[in-house]
Amino acid sequence: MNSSFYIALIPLLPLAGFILLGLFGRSFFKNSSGIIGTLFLLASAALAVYVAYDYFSGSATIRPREIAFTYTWLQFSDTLSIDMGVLLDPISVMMLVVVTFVSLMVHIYSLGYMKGEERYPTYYAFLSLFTFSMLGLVMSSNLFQIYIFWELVGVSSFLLIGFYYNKPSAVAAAKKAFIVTRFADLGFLIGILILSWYSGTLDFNTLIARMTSPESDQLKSAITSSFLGLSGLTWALLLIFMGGAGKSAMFPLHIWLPDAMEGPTPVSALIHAATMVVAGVYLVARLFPVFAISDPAALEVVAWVGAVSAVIAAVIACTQTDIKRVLAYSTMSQIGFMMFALGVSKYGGETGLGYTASMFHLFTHAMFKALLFLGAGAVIHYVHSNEMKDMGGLRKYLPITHITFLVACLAIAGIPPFAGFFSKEEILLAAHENSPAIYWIALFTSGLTAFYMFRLYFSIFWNKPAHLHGEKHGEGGFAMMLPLILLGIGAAGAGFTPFGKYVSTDGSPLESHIDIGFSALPVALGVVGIVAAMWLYLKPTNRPEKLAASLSSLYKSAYHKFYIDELYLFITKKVLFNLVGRPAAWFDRNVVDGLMNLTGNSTEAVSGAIKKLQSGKVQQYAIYFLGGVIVLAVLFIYVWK
Amino acid sequence: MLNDFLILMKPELTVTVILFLLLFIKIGKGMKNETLLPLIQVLLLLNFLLGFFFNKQGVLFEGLYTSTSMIVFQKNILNLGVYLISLLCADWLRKTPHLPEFFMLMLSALLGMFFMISSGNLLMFYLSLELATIPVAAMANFDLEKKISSEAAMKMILSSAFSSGILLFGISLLYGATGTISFAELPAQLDGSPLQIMAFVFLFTAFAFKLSIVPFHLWTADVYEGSPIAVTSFLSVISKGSIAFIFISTLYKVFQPMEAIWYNMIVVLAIATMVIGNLFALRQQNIKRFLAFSSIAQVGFILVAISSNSPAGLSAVVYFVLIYVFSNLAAFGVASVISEKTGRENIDEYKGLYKTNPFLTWVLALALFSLAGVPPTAGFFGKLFLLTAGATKADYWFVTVAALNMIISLYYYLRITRAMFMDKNDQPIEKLRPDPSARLALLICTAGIILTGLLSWVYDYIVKLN
Amino acid sequence: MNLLLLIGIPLVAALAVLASRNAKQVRWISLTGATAQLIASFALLFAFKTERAAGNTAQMLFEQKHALFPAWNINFHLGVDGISIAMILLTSFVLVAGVLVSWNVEKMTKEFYFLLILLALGAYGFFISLDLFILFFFLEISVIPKYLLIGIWGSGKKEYSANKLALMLMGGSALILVGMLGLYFEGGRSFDLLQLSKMSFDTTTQHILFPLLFIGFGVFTALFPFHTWVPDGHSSAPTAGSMFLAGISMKLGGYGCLRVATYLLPEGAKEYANIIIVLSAIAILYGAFATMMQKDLKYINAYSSVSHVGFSLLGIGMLTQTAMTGAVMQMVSHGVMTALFFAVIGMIYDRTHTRMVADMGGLMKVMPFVATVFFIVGLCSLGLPGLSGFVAEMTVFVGSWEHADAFHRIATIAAAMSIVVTAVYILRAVGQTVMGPIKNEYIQLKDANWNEKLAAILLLAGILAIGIAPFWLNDLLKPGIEVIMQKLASVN
Amino acid sequence: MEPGLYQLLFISAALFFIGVYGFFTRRNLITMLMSVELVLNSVNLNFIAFNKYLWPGRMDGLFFTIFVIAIAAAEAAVAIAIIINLYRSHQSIDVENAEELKY
Repeated sequence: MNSSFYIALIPLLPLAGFILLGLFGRSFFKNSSGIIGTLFLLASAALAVYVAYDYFSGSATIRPREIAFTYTWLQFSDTLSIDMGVLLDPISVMMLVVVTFVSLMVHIYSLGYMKGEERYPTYYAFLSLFTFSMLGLVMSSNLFQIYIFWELVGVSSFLLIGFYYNKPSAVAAAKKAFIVTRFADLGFLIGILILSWYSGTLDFNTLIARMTSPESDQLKSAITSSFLGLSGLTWALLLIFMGGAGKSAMFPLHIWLPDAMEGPTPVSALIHAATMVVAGVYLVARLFPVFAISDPAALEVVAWVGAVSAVIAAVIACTQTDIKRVLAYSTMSQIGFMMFALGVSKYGGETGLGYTASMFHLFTHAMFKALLFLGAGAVIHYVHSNEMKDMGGLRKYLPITHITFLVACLAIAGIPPFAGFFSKEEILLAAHENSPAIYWIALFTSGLTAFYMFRLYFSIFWNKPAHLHGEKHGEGGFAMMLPLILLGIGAAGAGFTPFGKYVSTDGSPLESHIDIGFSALPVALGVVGIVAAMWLYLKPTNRPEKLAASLSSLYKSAYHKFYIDELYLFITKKVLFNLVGRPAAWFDRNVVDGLMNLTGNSTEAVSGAIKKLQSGKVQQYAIYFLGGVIVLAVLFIYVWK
Repeated sequence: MLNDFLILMKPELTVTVILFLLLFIKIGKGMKNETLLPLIQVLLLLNFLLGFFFNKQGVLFEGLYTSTSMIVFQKNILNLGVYLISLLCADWLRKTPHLPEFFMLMLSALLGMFFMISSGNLLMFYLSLELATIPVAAMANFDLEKKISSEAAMKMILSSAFSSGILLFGISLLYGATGTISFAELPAQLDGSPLQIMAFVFLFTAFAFKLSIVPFHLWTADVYEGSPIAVTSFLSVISKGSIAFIFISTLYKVFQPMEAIWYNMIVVLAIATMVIGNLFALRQQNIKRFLAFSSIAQVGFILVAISSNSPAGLSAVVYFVLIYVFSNLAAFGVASVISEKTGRENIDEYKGLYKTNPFLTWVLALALFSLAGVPPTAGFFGKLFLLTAGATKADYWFVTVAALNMIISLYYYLRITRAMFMDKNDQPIEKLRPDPSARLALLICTAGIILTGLLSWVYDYIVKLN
Repeated sequence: MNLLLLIGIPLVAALAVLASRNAKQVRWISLTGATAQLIASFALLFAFKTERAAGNTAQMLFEQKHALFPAWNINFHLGVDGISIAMILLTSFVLVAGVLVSWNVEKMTKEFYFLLILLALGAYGFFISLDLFILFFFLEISVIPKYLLIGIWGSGKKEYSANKLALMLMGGSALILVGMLGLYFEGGRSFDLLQLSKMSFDTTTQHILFPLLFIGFGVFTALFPFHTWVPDGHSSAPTAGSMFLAGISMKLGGYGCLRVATYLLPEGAKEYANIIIVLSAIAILYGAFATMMQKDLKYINAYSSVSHVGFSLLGIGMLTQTAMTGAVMQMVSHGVMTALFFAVIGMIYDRTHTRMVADMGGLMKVMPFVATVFFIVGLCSLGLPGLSGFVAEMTVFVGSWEHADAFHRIATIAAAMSIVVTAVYILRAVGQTVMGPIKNEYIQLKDANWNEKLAAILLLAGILAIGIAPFWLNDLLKPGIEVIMQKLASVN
Repeated sequence: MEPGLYQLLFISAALFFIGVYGFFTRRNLITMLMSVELVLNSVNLNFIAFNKYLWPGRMDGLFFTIFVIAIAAAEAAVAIAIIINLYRSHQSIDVENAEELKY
């Protein structure tokens, strides 16, 4: 155990919190579990910041990928083993900070938001479990370790989505989220198996070294082998990407994300906006050298999946009326941005801009999207509804929420100088340089983004005057406001981080290049989107309906999320249940088991059929006797000599 | 000489002494059953115990009578069986008006069996076989008022007379072909000519008849069902055992030169016996009839071991018969207690027996498990050794068929277990108090069922006798 | 350490149960015996580790050999290696838990516990036997207790299930018996496992005997298509019976497949490996799909057992070191997991008096402990990391992947697909029972008793011990598997 | 002409089958018993014939015959006793009236 073991405390502290609260929370910490959980996380966050400071300030250049320590957890064979370890590189350290920070915000926010819940301790236990898993995921030093924590974040997500377990819709959403991502994980698992088989290792450092150097035998065999027209490496990477796409809600595996909004809103902020859903992006980034150097074809797929997801989600987001769903689709769209940013990137130097941009966007997105969700949470807390039609004119009642929400909206819309602007510009630049088609799609999407975000903003805070029924209560206590303010500062200022200095593909710092000429078009588009939203939603009018009517078929299919859910339902219910499951069960009961029963029944039947042999007539017995004698005599004298 | 005679023929002599004692009691003043029965039980116990002492090997009357330690042991098994029957059926015996006659018949049959096992000559064999059969037919009719009892006796005497005819015809042909009826001289004369094969088949079928090998088994079930349980148990255990002993020694010693023929014959008949016995046992309702068919199937397994033509086969058979004595007598013992107290012999009426009579149920269940060959009962070892012995010939498919037959047999043994333990019954058999001596015998049987297998020296002892 | 202790303790406990006067005594005697056995198992583990650490590299440790039937060259030959110790630990865990969850059995308590202990006795004896004859003896000894446990204390169509189970297992035994006799006579008249392992049987013999032995043991471990006793048997059995059946009895078969069939007949194993792989891949997927359609909790777990045990067989069929290690891990893991699953189902059934998924809902509210355990074990079943199922399944997958040809690849992928289907049915079951709105009639239900809690915690500890720290199990099993691999490598 | 071995064996075989036939077909129990006696007598004839023509030096056949006759008498005695008892309970000595035990 070496001196850097303290890094392992970052995930272990939340784990300790989980164990403590999970086992004893209900009996001993009925009301104090929130504080306890938050304290554990505070310590963890402080450590993370310290680690980041230590890491980034240590030297002038970016420190290369290093493995702080490992422990062999399960030795499969001589070469393959699961090692639990800590891997430090710029992106993992960045993620440590993001995860602990957002998680801390959510912990604090939940002190107010979840107060009085019956399962308050359980809630904090689950949050801690999630944080532990997520931290474990980002610092994984081993491909299988990442898979392990990948599954653990999946299950924490399940637990938190299904937190209101007696609500059938929550249970259904939790199941859906888990099963869809599980399906994607199947691809991930097989991808791991293929990749580990070719590379002969599961350790990231060795793996990347072997799979990127053109001389290595492992890489040669992985590229030359082919199955169904694709090389072994491409298969491996695509399948691993399938896992990432599932967790990051990329088209067509995104269907679980909107439903996942059934969970408590702070959970959505933490898991389904800031951290877990970007795990897919993180995974691709983690293996980025392999993608970029050895298999550009797979990276191309990543780019297109990201781009398509981004635009589809943006279109759907324009039509949804549940504010959390709008945010969910927006998340999906933004992750699409990150994904295709990775996809259009190359390895090394300036060509690796997309990679940096993607990570940068991940960083800023975490801030403003968490903020949006927490703000939405405050709104929902206030009006007790998720539907836009129940809202409007809330700016007077929720001033802090209003301001921070506006900041976040501006950030996501890419209006300078808010955080989103910087990261989005870099992404667009990277796309522009490498793939014009994607650039135009991205441009269109970013305009849409501004539109639907401000549609949301205006519908909540402006539009029709508030008609609140029941009691008027405050905006939520200090616990809820503090995170909003802190995240608001983040969303406003995070863009000024010299990100490229720290994070790049090959370790050489990148200069940030904001070019007024290049930025003009996207910003202008953003403004157009905002103005359009203002025209439609600032005041209660019938313009939106008219517009919807004029776009009827497009609107309808977007409203119904392009019927992808129905397609899935058809495949699972009709095909899997009715065409596979039911016949399998029937076959088992009737054919396989039937054969066993048939053996028994036919024995009985034979037994019944021959009972006449024992006729009760002594003379017949004697005839059988003599018959036996004669048969035996003939048999042994003549036949069987 | 006289000394030799007394010691070598000690089993026969003690039985004869008891026989005459009973005769004197009968023609003298007579005795009440209450006093006579314990006396007989004690005498039989002494008879059994005496079998362990003063044993010697030797030949008498120029080969007419032989005695080896194996033969003495076999006789002891039979003695044990008779003693157990006298205990188990105490309830029935006490009520029978002709108690001395019953035991006189039984002991004469036993005497016949002793001579049969020891016989060294076909004439001696024939005489002792008849001595072992005819009294049993009379015993079968011992429930004088019951119609089925006399029907059973009639079937038995006619069938066995017929089989005697076949046997004798075979012997006469064998005599014609070889000119000798002595076991010692026969092997040298056997050359496998058609006439000899013919004679052998006739002889063989007579054994098959007594052992209830398919298709010569048809009398068995009817006779077992109709006879009093004491007789049925005697028939199924003692008679079967003794015939198995003489059968195996005849085949191994006398007909060794014709092994190629009787091996195939046994394989064919063993399979038929196991299959038919099992198939018929499946659907029986009467417990006695059920046990009859189950014992037919058991004989099939004995044949598997006999087919091996090896000393291992002999010791496996003797071992199995010993276990079979305990298991089958325990089963018949429980059946006898229930039948005597309540008159019920139908398996369906055993439903819910466990609720009222746990002891009887456990004994019967253990006995059935032992018959099925399930550990930890001794039957497991017995049956396994039979099959192992059979496999020495490396006819694996034959052993496979035998092993598969164990499944069917387990099925019908479980049927009774199920009735006793699991099925519900509105009118279960009431709580019974078996006679103390029956209780004792059931305990002995249970101990035998469990310990004969687990105490591995028993088998070792038998092997050493060989 | 004297291995006779492992069969001595249950024997004494069984006799003490028979001699005891009332139900209370019976329970405490059984619990004491089971606990003593658990302690003995741990002592064995430590003694084993110490011996190994001291450099004792013998294949089997703590060997002892007593002549039993010298005429047949049958010896009471005992000895353990890592694999057996893992199995013994498993048995001890399940036994203690089984005793605890049966605390409230009122009907014929004495007989119940006697049979339960007898069942355990058979399992212990089986795992420490090095002589095929006594191995078979101990295998068979459990048939009757199983039959009676299901038939007397079971539910549903119990008589039918009990019969089916006994007969199918007897059928398996019959095949094993023939295979065993074949080994005996071809291998120079010896039942001794170690001695037989030094023999090299000729190819024809191996090709004939291997299927007999493998299918025979396979029936015990639900080899497709001989698995149909599993759903009926498991679902009809009383809670402790199901725990034992699925947790241990099925493992007897897996252990036999590995230790007897594969180890002694390597050529046969290679010849039939592909068939085994196909059958087990079918069992895994088909079992999972069949589970999806079940409505009764016990049927769900029974079918899922078919699917899970398929992984063991798949691992054995793959014939690689890693896959076989995974196979044994899966046996242990599934043993603990399924025992806990049945225990929890039993607890739920005792309270709600139904096992139909559709009739339940929201039980988390009234019995949080039971519901949480149910949840965790469900997660273990679907292979969540940190719980035992994951470790075993992944080891099997990685091991299977060592074969580079398309056939093995497809089989592995097919098997891997089951993790999705498993998620579907487990979440369905969990979602409908412990989650969702609660029904009025269940509002009054109580959470688990102390004995149920203890049982659940014990088994949970097992699941977590493997799931969180698999390395100890891996290290324990490895040398044993290596021996089998060497034997496999010695033939072409 | 003095009868030779073949003639005697022929007669004995005929007797055997006549006995067997009688046993198979007669309904009366006493007649069936008599048929068995025919079989036994055919055996006796065999023994005597073999003894006289083939093995004149060995008297086994002769002794066998004597014992068979004796045993046959004993058998008949018991059989007739049983038949009498059967008649008491069944009021008939027809074999077809005693077929209660079957299957």
